[in-house]
Amino acid sequence: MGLLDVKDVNKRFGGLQALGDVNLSVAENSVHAIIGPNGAGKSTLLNCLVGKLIPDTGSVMFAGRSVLGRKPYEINQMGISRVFQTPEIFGDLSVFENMMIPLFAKRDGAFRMHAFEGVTQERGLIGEAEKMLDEVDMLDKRELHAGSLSRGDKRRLEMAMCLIQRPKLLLLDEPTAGMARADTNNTIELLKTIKNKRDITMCIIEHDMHVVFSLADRITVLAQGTPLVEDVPENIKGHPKVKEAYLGEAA
Amino acid sequence: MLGLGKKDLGLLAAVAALTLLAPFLLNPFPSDSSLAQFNAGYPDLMQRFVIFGIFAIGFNILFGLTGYLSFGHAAFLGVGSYAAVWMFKLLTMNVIPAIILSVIVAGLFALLIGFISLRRSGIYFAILTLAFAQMSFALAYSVLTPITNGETGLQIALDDPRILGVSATADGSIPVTHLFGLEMRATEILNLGPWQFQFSAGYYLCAAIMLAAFYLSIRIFRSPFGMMLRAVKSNQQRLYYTGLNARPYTLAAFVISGMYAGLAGGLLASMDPLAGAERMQWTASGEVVLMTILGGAGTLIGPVLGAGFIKYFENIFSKLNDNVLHGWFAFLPDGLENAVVAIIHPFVGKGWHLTLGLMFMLVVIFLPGGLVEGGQRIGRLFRRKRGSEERAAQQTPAE
Amino acid sequence: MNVKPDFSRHANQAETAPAFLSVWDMHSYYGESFIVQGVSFNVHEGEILALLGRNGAGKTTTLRSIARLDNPQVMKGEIWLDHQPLHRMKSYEAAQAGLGLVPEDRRIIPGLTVEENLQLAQIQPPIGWSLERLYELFPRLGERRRQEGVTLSGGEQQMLSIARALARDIKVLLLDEPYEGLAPVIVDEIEKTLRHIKEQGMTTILVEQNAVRALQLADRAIILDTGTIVYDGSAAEVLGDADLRAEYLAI
Amino acid sequence: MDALILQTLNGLDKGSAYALIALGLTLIFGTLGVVNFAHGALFMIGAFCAVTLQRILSASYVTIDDSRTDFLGNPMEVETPYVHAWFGESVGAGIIEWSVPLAILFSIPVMLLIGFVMERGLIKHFYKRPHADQILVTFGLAIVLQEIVKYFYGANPIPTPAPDALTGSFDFGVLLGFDPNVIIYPYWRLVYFAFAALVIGAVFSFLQFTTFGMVVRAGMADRETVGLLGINIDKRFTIMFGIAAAVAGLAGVMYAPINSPNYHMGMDFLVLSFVVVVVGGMGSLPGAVLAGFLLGILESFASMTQVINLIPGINQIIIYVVAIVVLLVRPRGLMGRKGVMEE
Amino acid sequence: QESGFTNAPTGDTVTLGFNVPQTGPYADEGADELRAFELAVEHLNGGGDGGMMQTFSEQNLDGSGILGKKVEYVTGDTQTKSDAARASARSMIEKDGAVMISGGSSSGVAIAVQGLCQEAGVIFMSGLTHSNDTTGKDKKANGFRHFFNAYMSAAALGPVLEGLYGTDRKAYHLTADYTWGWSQQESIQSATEALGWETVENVLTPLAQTDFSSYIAPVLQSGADVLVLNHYGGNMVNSLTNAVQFGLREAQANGKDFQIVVPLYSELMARGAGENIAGIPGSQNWDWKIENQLGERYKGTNAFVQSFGKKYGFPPSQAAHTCYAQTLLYADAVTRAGSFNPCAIAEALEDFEFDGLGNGPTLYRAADHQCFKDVVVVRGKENPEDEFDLVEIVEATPVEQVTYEPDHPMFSGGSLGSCNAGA
Ligand SMILES: Nc1ncnc2c1ncn2[C@@H]1O[C@H](COP(=O)(O)OP(=O)(O)OP(=O)(O)O)[C@@H](O)[C@H]1O
Ligand SMILES: Nc1ncnc2c1ncn2[C@@H]1O[C@H](COP(=O)(O)OP(=O)(O)OP(=O)(O)O)[C@@H](O)[C@H]1O
Ligand SMILES: CC(C)C[C@H](N)C(=O)O
Ligand SMILES: [Mg+2]
Ligand SMILES: [Mg+2]
Repeated sequence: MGLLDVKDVNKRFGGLQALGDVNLSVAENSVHAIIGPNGAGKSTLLNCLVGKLIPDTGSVMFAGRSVLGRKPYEINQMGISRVFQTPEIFGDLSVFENMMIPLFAKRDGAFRMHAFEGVTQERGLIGEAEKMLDEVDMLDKRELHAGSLSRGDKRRLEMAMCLIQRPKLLLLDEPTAGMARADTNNTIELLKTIKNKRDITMCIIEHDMHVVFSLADRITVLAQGTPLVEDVPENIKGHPKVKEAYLGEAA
Repeated sequence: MLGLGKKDLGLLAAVAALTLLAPFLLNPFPSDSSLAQFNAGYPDLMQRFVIFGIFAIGFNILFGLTGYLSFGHAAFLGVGSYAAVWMFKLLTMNVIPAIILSVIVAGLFALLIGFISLRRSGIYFAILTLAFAQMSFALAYSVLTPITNGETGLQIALDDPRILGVSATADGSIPVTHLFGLEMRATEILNLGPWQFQFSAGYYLCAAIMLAAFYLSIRIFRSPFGMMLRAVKSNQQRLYYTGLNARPYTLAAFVISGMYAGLAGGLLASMDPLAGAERMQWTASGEVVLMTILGGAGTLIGPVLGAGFIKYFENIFSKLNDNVLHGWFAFLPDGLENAVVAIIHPFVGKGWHLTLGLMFMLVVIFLPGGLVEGGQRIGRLFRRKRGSEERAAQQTPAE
Repeated sequence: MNVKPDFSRHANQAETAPAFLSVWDMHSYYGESFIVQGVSFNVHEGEILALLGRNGAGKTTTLRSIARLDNPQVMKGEIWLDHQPLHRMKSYEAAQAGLGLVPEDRRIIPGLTVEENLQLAQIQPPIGWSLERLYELFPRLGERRRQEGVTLSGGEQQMLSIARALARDIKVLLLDEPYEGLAPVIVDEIEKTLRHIKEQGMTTILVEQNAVRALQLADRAIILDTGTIVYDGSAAEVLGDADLRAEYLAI
Repeated sequence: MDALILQTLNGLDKGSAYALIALGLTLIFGTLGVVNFAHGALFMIGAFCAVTLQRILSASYVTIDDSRTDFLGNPMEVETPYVHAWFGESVGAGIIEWSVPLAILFSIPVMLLIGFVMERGLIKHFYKRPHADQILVTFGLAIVLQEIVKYFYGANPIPTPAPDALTGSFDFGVLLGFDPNVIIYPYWRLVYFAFAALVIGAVFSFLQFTTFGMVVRAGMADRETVGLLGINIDKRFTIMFGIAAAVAGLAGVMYAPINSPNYHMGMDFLVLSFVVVVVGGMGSLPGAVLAGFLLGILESFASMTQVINLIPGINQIIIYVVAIVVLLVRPRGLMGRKGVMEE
Repeated sequence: QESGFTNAPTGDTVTLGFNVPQTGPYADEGADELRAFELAVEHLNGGGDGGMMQTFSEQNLDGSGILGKKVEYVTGDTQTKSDAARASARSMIEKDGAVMISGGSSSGVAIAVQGLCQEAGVIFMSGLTHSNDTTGKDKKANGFRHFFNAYMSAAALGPVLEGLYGTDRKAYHLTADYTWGWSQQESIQSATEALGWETVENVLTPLAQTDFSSYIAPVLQSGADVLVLNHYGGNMVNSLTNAVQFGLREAQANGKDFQIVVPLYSELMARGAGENIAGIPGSQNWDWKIENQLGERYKGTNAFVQSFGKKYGFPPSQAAHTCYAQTLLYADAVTRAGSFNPCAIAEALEDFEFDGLGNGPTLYRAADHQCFKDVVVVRGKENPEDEFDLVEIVEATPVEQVTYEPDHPMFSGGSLGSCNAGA
């Protein structure tokens, strides 16, 4: 029994079987990578985990509780945070405010009226937000409009927003896509330290094999909606089927 | 102080000063001069300025922060008015219970409509609110006449039961609204040379309440709640995946702004105890939308400015007739006088709508951020003049 | 009017062939902040130019300026494509003049199917590759031709975006991070495609975070840093010079 | 039974007016994404095209008739239309009588021109602005247009009858085997229905069978990218706006004999037409037409005495009740597309 | 100098407030009212030819203003909304110091403004308001109505309808769903039922309705042979136009010619309805042709038409007439009372009998502040001679026939209260 157990999940879009009998178990405090060709169903699987999509059949258990049928915010409150493939941030708010919102969500739950206190009075939370911004090297952009950040920075911001919630399970959908190589390396380091420092489980989708092989404890290869193989990284690298379907010359 | 930052405190102080001094500021012209027509410092209009200011401030909490455009907000103002007048009819002419009841009733009504309408967003939400308000209006005008007195509007009559008061005064008149004995229509007149200034009890009550409402709205804007509302506007998707439920936030904002509207309605009735069904018509809902955008949606002071602007046109420009025009231009030779009057004629009096329409267009074309932006531009102009020139030259590229 | 200006003042140019695309002293800004500050470079016909730099360096801004999009605004500078003054054109005129941009966020048009997205590109002449030929290049798109474009997986969208640019008869192809989010095999394939179209004489500017891959493909490289060019020279040189790479690309 | 048939007929006719107005509105609102509060004004201007043509055709010269006196006791000034003088009394009267159908031709170029000018001069700058700004500017424009018309034509309705040949009514009941006089329907309303069907069909085919529609939809969703594909979207938006204005105008011209035009008839229809468009679903032309007919028919049924006696006041609110129910059951109206104006 | 009441005029001028609809559907009516007010002021101040001042039975007005004070006036826009009308009236009282408010073009507005004037302590001389309530359950001591009302319309129309269409008729009513509509319908129903007519159906139509086809279509099948349109303004123009479109005017029912009745007429409506109005009976407060056609009894009419027509180029409407008359009546009452004090004026107007204002001998009844005078029954003209000649006078129903007791059930419920002079 892992922290996350996906059993026999199926999802169809019209005539397309996007997910077929997916079984997946993510062990606590591990980094589990999901790789696979474009259109394999990776993002769809993630969508089923966070309540954006409801699978046609199958079950998804998180820490012993089913997530199916729950609203996205309930699932997040259970301890799952997600970084999207195309950055989802609060574009009209400042970088700093973007960091405060997940903090409030963490502290106050899904809804709480704080209509009279000022945001600026929340000293403790502000400190936390600034610390996190510093960690992702964005403290100098604190007051910028998040919408006007460059794409790499938006990604980083989104990741910081998820991390600051200290989720039990962090879902990352191509977190380093479009990031400069140097920053990709920094991100790898960041995720590594976080993993070591905190008790956190990660599920990561990436096409950048450098990232995958530096971080993952286990890798599931998904192709056409079904898991092809699941194994430790070393074995995946050499796997002929994976090479053919996915890795090409990169391996 | 007051839990506000320096800038907000300054704004609040400025607004307080302006409202307190309004009787002077709005009456800049001597009362016998030909420009006296432009004076707006009489109780009815001053009350309207601040009451519609309250209405617009409340609307802005919903629209400015969450971006949910309600096209039926006048319904809450309407039910607030009805509630207040019924309070006058049944309980007492004291305005306090009436105002309290109007806020509560409007809040409940908003809770009901908001709960249903907020299931949709964007234009679908706007049309849902519009539909509810139009329904309220149509019913108030016809089948609900026993409650609303239909077309005429709910009025106070000589035979009202009024439990904590008299049905009629000793001399057979209808009693007037008051605040613990202070009559709302009581007005002190100060004559200073040719100038005349009116200090109305009703106005100062409204102004005080408006300041409180404004203060509250600043607090909401600066609070975590306000930030959540802006987040709703920015990206609801992200909000949900961050573990927050947008629905109660928007519903709370909706109810709060409905209560502001109810407060405005209650005050309108307290100043002039009549509640007309037209208060709930879509044009009235549209008006508060226009006030907010015209002033600057999402800004603190904008909606108040917008409210003042529209009410000024409605009340001052509609009263300029040819007779007045001839009065102004009497100094010109006859032919010229007639020509000038003929040119201005279509824009005033019965043409006041034309001027209002043109003003809407000019403001939104040239001041995309509303009147507030106009103010900022003027402010910047002054600052730039003072500031060193080379910096200005460096900053904005010339095109 | 369509006479190429004399750019010989521009220093680091060993004019062998006449430049096909010339950018001269271009300054672009968003709102009040200047992003591109005096960029000049030439691209020769049939050449692949790699445009590199860290996140936020101004790569996207440069490409968007060349494509004459409304935002950023170009304050001064000249852009010439094959003797045509792009800097005097609107974006649709530039496109008619032979410019093709694959934007960084792919920009698949919502509400249109895959095929409609492609057809849209062929409404205004000059028309480039036929749909059959494009489906041959990207079979995945052929399979999904009736699906709404925006529901494609990330990688599929990237293919569609490239295909859409090729569906027009363009003289220069601007690619903003085309590999982002693509499976390694697909990256290989796209690289092959780019080689293929280069052989047919296409001139290309390639913005890419995967600098090594880009440099392997490119003839020349330009490195941007905070809106100015810090390197302009052969791609092989950067690839071979570890110091240079470390200094500007941190790899 | 006969009552139901009659009200269905009625509803179809009412619905065709709603559908026609909503069609023009949805071209601008659902397709170009501009909240055009001036759409009602375009409808009104269309109706006044008919009034204007009628006035032009009956332009008269004045002669003094000493044998009669006017209300002040002065000799009477008699006006004779030029067309009477030129073509003889009966032909002249005939021309004036046919001014509404003639106005269809007259109004098309006028409305196209108004649409083009409006789009180029004003709306163009508002595509990227928030909907709220669009509301403000088009509402301002609507007021201005309305006041201009009021300045020249007054506030009172102006009778603009249909040609005599098309007045009177047709007895459907007899056709269906009912007694005479049970189901009768005015000719002009039948003409209106046919005309609406024609215009709706024409607009559909134009948008469906040409690529124009796809381009405009695409341009609405993402102007920038469409520009990158070499398409001058601005030009197409202008054309689209012109078409929408012409459709609104035609709806107005044809409506003039049904209800005498007055300057605020546009505002009277404005809210209703927005409701129709939204109930139909944003961005859907068939939705707008369907919703127009649906609301027309339900409104007719709700005005039957049997229904009113059952639920007092239902005729006052039926449109809104239907709107609420539809929007709660179907999140994007009857046939709305996802993502269009949902934020 | 007078004092002790609201806006006691201090200088050598006195200000009157004319509150009319300047925007909205009744804007043209409001414009005509305003013309009449301006003309009245001109006459009061000694300008022009004096109009009805010369024919007025009281000869107190001499062109020197009112009580020697020059008359000035302010105008405002009621927008035909009670709210806006009250705001406009309040500004006239608070800002401009008006001692009297007049105008209005709808009963709802009139009642609302009347209530305000009562509270503020100024006189309200209502303009166009036809609902029974204005001087019925909503009557006020400070308010006065010269215009006739729904009951009077019905009482006058009854015998005429009997003469035209007999006693065996089945009537179908369409009624505007608001105060005035109900009041009109109730009155006409009771008057026609008294003749022996049967009321088949009464359908309430929404005020905002523009297309009445779905209300008109079922009329013929209902077995009715008369359609009564209790509509006014745009509603009436549209419902009548629709009725004619549906062929009701040519139709036969129960072996008789089908008939349409519009109880309350106005010249502007007739113009809006065009040829559709031909032959359709209704009632008016006054008509500009009445003195020419029915003689001396209605003197004043021609004098007014002359001075109005000379100034503006067309004959006055009944709206203009009633507003002009109200202004003169007010001025005269002030002069007789010797004071601008509303209570003194009210006293001067109560049970005041006068003549020469175009309606024949008239009484301002003290009990409810309603004027009692003849009612003009008209019908749409078949072949109008010119654009102003839209209606023909059928008869002038004598005042006795339309007078009712102050406690008539249709008018009961309210009380005048006592006059309020304000501050
Ligand atoms: N809403 C939808 N409707 C129809 N088809 C869909 C929908 N969402 C996804 N699909 C299809 O399902 C398949 C899986 O998509 P998904 O986004 O999960 O792929 P992915 O593995 O994340 O790919 P990539 O690595 O390119 O992001 C794709 O072929 C896609 O076209
Ligand atoms: N719409 C905008 N408004 C204001 N500033 C912007 C806007 N878009 C980008 N910027 C700013 O311009 C700078 C350059 O951005 P640009 O997108 O050109 O970078 P880039 O080199 O493409 O980076 P990346 O690799 O992250 O895509 C960044 O600092 C960014 O914050
Ligand atoms: C203007 C009036 C004569 C009629 C109007 N509808 C009323 O309420 O009285
Ligand atoms: Mg994906
Ligand atoms: Mg970029």
